Amino acid sequence: MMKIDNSLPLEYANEQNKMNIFGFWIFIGAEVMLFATLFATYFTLEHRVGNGPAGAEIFELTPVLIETLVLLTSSFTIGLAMNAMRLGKKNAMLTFFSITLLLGLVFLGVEIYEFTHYASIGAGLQVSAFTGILLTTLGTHGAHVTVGLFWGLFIIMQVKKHGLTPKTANKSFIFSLYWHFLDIVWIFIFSFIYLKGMM
Amino acid sequence: MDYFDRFAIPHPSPAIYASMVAIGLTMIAIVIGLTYFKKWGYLWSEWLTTVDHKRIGIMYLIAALLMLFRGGVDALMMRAQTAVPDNKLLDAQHYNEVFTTHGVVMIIFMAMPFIYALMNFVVPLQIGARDVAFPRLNALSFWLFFMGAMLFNISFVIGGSPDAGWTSYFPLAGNDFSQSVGTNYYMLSIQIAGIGTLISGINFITTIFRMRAPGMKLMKMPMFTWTTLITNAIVVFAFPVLTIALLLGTMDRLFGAHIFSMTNGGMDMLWANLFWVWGHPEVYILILPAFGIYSEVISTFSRRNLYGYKSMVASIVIISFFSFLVWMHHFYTMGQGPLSNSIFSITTMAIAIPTGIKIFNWLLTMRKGKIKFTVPMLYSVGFIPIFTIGGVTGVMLGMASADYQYHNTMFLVAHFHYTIIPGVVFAMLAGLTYWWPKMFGFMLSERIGKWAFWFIAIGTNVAFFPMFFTGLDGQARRMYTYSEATGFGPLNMLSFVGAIGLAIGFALIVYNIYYSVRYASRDIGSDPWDARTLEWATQTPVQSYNFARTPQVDSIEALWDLKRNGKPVFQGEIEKIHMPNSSGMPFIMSCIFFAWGFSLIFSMWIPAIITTIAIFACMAHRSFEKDDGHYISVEEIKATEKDWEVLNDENR
Amino acid sequence: MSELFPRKQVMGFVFSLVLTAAALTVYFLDLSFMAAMTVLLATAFVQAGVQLVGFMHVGESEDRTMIYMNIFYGVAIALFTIFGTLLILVWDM
Amino acid sequence: MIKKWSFLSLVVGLFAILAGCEPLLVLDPKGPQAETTANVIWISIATMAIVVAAVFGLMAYVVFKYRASKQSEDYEPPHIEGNPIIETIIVAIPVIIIIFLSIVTVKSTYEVEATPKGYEDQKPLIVYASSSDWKWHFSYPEENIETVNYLYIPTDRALEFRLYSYGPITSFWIPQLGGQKYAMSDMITTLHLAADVPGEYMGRNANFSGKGFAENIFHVKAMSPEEFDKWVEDVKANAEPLTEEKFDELLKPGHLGQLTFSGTHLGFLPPPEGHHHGSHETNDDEHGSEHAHAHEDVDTDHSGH
Repeated sequence: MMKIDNSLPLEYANEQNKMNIFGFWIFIGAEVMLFATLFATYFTLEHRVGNGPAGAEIFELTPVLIETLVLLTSSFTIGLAMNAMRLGKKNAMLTFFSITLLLGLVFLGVEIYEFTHYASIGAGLQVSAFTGILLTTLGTHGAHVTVGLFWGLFIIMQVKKHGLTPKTANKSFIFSLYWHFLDIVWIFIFSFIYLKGMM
Repeated sequence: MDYFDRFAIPHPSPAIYASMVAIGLTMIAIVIGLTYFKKWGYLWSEWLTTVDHKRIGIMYLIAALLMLFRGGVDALMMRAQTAVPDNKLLDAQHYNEVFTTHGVVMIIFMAMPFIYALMNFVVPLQIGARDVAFPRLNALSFWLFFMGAMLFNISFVIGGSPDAGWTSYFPLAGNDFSQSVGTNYYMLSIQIAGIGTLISGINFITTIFRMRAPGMKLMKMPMFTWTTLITNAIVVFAFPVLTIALLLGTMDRLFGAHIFSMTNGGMDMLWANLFWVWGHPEVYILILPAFGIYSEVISTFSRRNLYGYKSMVASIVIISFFSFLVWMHHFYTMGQGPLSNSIFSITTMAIAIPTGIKIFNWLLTMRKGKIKFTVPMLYSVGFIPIFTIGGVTGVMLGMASADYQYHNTMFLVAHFHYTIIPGVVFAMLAGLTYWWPKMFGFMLSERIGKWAFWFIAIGTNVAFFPMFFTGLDGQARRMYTYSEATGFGPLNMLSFVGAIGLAIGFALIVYNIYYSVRYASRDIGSDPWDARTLEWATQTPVQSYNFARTPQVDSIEALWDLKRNGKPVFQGEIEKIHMPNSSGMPFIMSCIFFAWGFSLIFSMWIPAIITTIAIFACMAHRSFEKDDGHYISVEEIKATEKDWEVLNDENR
Repeated sequence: MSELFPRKQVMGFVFSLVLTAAALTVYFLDLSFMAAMTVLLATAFVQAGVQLVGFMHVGESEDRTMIYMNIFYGVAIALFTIFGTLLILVWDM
Repeated sequence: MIKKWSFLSLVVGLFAILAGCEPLLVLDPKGPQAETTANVIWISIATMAIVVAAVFGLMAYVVFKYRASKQSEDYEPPHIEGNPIIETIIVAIPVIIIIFLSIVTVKSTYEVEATPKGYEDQKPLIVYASSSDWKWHFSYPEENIETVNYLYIPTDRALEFRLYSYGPITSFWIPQLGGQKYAMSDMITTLHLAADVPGEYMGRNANFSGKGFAENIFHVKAMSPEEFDKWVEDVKANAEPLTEEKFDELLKPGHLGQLTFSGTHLGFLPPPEGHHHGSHETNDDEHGSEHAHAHEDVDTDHSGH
């Protein structure tokens, strides 16, 4: 393997690892712009409801609040998993990691409920510009979470099998960045789509 | 049978059938040729699976040249059709498809890969790196681009080409007014290629930030590396916008959403807005690498260091930021108030300032130099006046009130060809000729190259200068015909003549390649231009690991310092070198992407779902894959370097 | 056990819960549009900051300058895009 | 190099001659708005000519003086990093030019968006110009007449065009009277024009709108107010009325010649009045009042813009 620098956490141990993390930060920059575009579109179309319902008519606080709390907590637990990883505690790390994914699964479940609910009350994708961009924005975030769940699962399997190596630690750390970022995006969705729409 | 109707061409013509046959025959010829010469294995192991940035660069180059000719034929057809009034060569539908594909092919599938060809080949060499940061992703970028391009290019024989212009404004591009699958092709093929470009952007930023040779601080990077860095920064922030715009367009076209539609609250202007939020930075994505190439070429052939390096760097950074603040000048006439128009006018014109700085810096670089008019230098010097005309007309177009008269006319067409041809095509040809010997080990013929240059330079002016006048005379762009009474005839004929000149120029370039492959000397050393930067400090052809010993840099022109001042660059012992392994996955995954795009274009949901799962399966495979690369042993390196580096060490 | 729950992260989590609750006031109180938007903007951006610094360790690596620049650049352009779009398409000036 | 410049000047000369025969439409204004834009264009051409001359001149000097064939064998070009004074100059001069052009632009942009100069105190003639594939419908609400593919206007009177589209985005453009503006399906855009001189002008859709785009032209005839009034009376008396069925037929894609009707389509098919942007009220207008109930429970202050 490449040179290993022991003064740094495992995920930064070699040059390739550092590049992976740096590259992922750049990717997050791109994701900022991706979601910003969705938000720009959403704000433009927010009140263009055609014959369909407006946001205030379809948004419900309870599921949204559950989603928010679940995702916030999962962001906390993946942070704890990284802390455990840096302490070298593989089992604690795996526990926190698994909790994170379970919370992600709960989030996804509530979101699926939300989508079917919207469809059932006549707020499907094809109803209006507003519903179209609402569901696309939520769907893009939801797709990110779904990908994250699979990705996280693969990482758990690898950590289980190979232990905490520079490679698995690196993957886990990058996953944690991804997961925190999804939480940040959700905070903006929560504030500027749901709360703004309901107030 | 109904099921297969969708694959038929909605507006067939003999030309399309002829191309169908030609495509079929070419494919068969390639397959037979590869089988006969037993080259399948070579093709697979050396090219399709390679992760070597140099080979990927060369594949980008081949793709770009192919697309240049595809887009060029479109252009010729357009100019031929409008050469005389009331011409019947093409009908309206065919003409609409031709100018749409011309725009898309030239911007997305010619200019972009050409840029990435040179970036891929040159930048790692220029910064003294062994490869890019993520070689595997680099291969994926290329193959995604390639499959996107192929997907777009089959549109005219399967299902019909897009016909709503390269800007694809809704609602014209919506299902109501574009009923063929053409615009689906547009949405999905650009999406696939765009994802590849975004990955490249991340890859190059990481490469340049983390893999520079020791001592090469940011302010000691060669100008082409600087422009590559900034270009990719723009890519990273601009392409996600395109991703979303295309996603929303796909939602409308395939899933019946109403984002851009005329009913149910949809907003057609939003597409224009999102498209140009990406589209304007895209212009600078195209032009900044060109600025880098010109800086290298002008400095090399003036035998001088680049004048005003710091102000050059400052100006590209400023341009990159401003490029995101001007998009509205593409639709001043869309009914916003004068306040918006004024703000965006000022930001637009302000971009001319950093661009002007560059022009003057190049002129000041040539001043007190010792200018040798090689082919790359001719393109660089020819660029300056032509681009200046393009630039000043750009400032004119930037003035909102006057733009009400230029908008959508041939004046605009003239302007952007006056910027893009010198700003991209000239630069790419300059870069191609300049780096050709490093890529292939022989030089292109200077004599034929000069002929080609003059045809292209004069052809450009003859083809596009008349359009300033027809535009001011009221000729709108994208008109497939006009009546004799308009009086546009003679000038359009002149444009056609210019287009033929351009065509001859490009044909000469092809001939030049053929001629030089056959007759050019192979004994050219590793630094035939007497150049100044690190890429010329490698062996020709460049070894897979680029540098046997990591270079130590301490100036902008490391090689020049080595040659003139004897500053040592390669020191220390040769150590074993870690290299990434080749992989078929990027190619396979991109093929699946191709199938995925094709399925969606024709609304074939079951294959679309299967291919989606397959794409994620590829990603999962990658996650579990164990691939630590391989090492090249010291003995092997010494053997390959024996004849070369030792010799060089003695000479220097 | 306590080392598994470092103070910084727990505080960050609590703080983000508090911010979420603060954001919720726009739902329960009858604020003016401007006041409500100010609250939402403040809570959302502070929360993002908490995540970035507290959880994502944005400043820990040797590339921190570049990472900060990347984030600032991205956020700046994102804001320009959003407000520019609103200026053109919604506020109609 | 010489070859090229002599060739270029030949080309430019040729155009000057060509352009001399018949003035280019945009630079041959027949109304105040077109005159404003023509003036701006001339100012910008003159300013830019200075830039072009400076660059071309400097380039010619450098290229001739410092070519290798003119230098001695052993001339070794110096290493110069830059010069703060020169670099300040090459920044400062463009900045001054851009400031100057910005002032011109902002002033003229406000001018072309307002009622034409000299006509401020008049009541403008309002014409609703709507496009459908690939025709233009001109409705004169006050005169209560409608034409297709031709436009009669009085001279010396402010004209206010209200533009919208029954299909793709189009662009309403009469080069000799003023700049163009988009017509779109979900909002009305307003274009202020006026004609000073009687005559016939070319008008067209400038924005690509599909197969029939090239022929999407209309004829404009400016005439004295008296003649215009006479024409209006004549149309009212003689033209057949525009019915809803007839108008639906007109909207079908295709080309029509010039048609004239009494009455307008504005009554039975209201245009997307006002600005669609943001607010709920206009949304209701857009989609017909029968949908208004869908928004009753939505407070208007949500839009908050």
